[in-house]
Amino acid sequence: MVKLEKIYKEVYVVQDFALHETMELHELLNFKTVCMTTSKMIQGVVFDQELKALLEKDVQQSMQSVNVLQGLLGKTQPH
Amino acid sequence: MTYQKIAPHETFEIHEILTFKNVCATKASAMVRFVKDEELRTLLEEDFTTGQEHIKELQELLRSSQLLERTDELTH
Amino acid sequence: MNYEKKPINAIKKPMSNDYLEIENSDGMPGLVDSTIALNFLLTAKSGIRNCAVALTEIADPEARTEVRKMLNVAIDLHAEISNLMMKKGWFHPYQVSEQFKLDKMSAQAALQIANMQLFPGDTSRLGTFATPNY
Amino acid sequence: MGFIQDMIGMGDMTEQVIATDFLISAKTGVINYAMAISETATPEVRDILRRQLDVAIDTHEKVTSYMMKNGYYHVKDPQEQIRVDNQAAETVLAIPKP
Repeated sequence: MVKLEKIYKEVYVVQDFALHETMELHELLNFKTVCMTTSKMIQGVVFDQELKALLEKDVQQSMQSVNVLQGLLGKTQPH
Repeated sequence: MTYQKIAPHETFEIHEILTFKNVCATKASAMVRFVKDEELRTLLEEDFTTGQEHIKELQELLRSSQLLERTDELTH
Repeated sequence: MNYEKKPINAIKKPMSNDYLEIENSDGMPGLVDSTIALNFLLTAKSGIRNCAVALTEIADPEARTEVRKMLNVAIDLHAEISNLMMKKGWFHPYQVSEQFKLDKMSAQAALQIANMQLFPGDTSRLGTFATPNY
Repeated sequence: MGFIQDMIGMGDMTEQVIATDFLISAKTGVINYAMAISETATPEVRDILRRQLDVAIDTHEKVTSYMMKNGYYHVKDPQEQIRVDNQAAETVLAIPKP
């Protein structure tokens, strides 16, 4: 048991974040990535130009979010 | 576009939140009597006060629900 | 550009595969756009929920600030999409009966589209991409 | 009131139980608000809920840092967290059947 906890600590306790925080950030990153891709691709299908503009806005915002999340995740380096 | 009346589904959501807030405020007022720690006490009291304000706002919203009127029109 | 959401002509007759005929594609733009907008709205909803859930699990101040910003952006986006959908007549939160009618119609159209043979049997497109190793 | 009286007998645990309950409520509150906002269409409703969501997030933040400061909540030390959890569980298991 002690050994297991030791391994857990060595492997999973990352520099700045706890493991579950890193997992939440990954969850968000995946979500944003999929949203960004979908919003970009679907722009080729829509007819309404207002809707298209809104989709592009989402792409731009998602790009920012993805960059931020990548930056935050970059802080976490497993030993 | 301005609507004075809030939509049916919004009414349900606000009802949920109001119920939750009621329980929270009641619990906070009951619990705070057993807390010795000053900081936790302040936190709970703060939560209770803002909670009551929020409850008033939510009540106000519920009063403007569409569902209080033309119920017959909504079902079909 | 403002158009009503109405059924595509081609799918009034069940299993018609003449959807490429111009006269049959009447109503197509409204149906396509409203479906995409709905998908977009559902995504925005999940975005708000995902950010909120993440926020309750994160303690790191820097990450919290960023996720909180994302949450606010997500709420604004949701507001914009729902406003656009209400303006275009694709979303009727205040007239439930209207909304139900629309939902039923969309579901019917979607079912019929799902029944069509839209794509060729083989979609591997081998040879059309620079992927010699496949 | 019996339950509360029993809790008072638990000494230091009382504060921990109340704080933990507060944390869970704060968490649930944030998620509830987010759910409700994701269903709104009326601008006034959105504004009001959004302001209340901000307060809920602040409360959650305060309770989290309070709990971390007092050693009830260990984000970066799972070993210690497991120990605290076990201790709390033992206390609960020791409560006689009402």
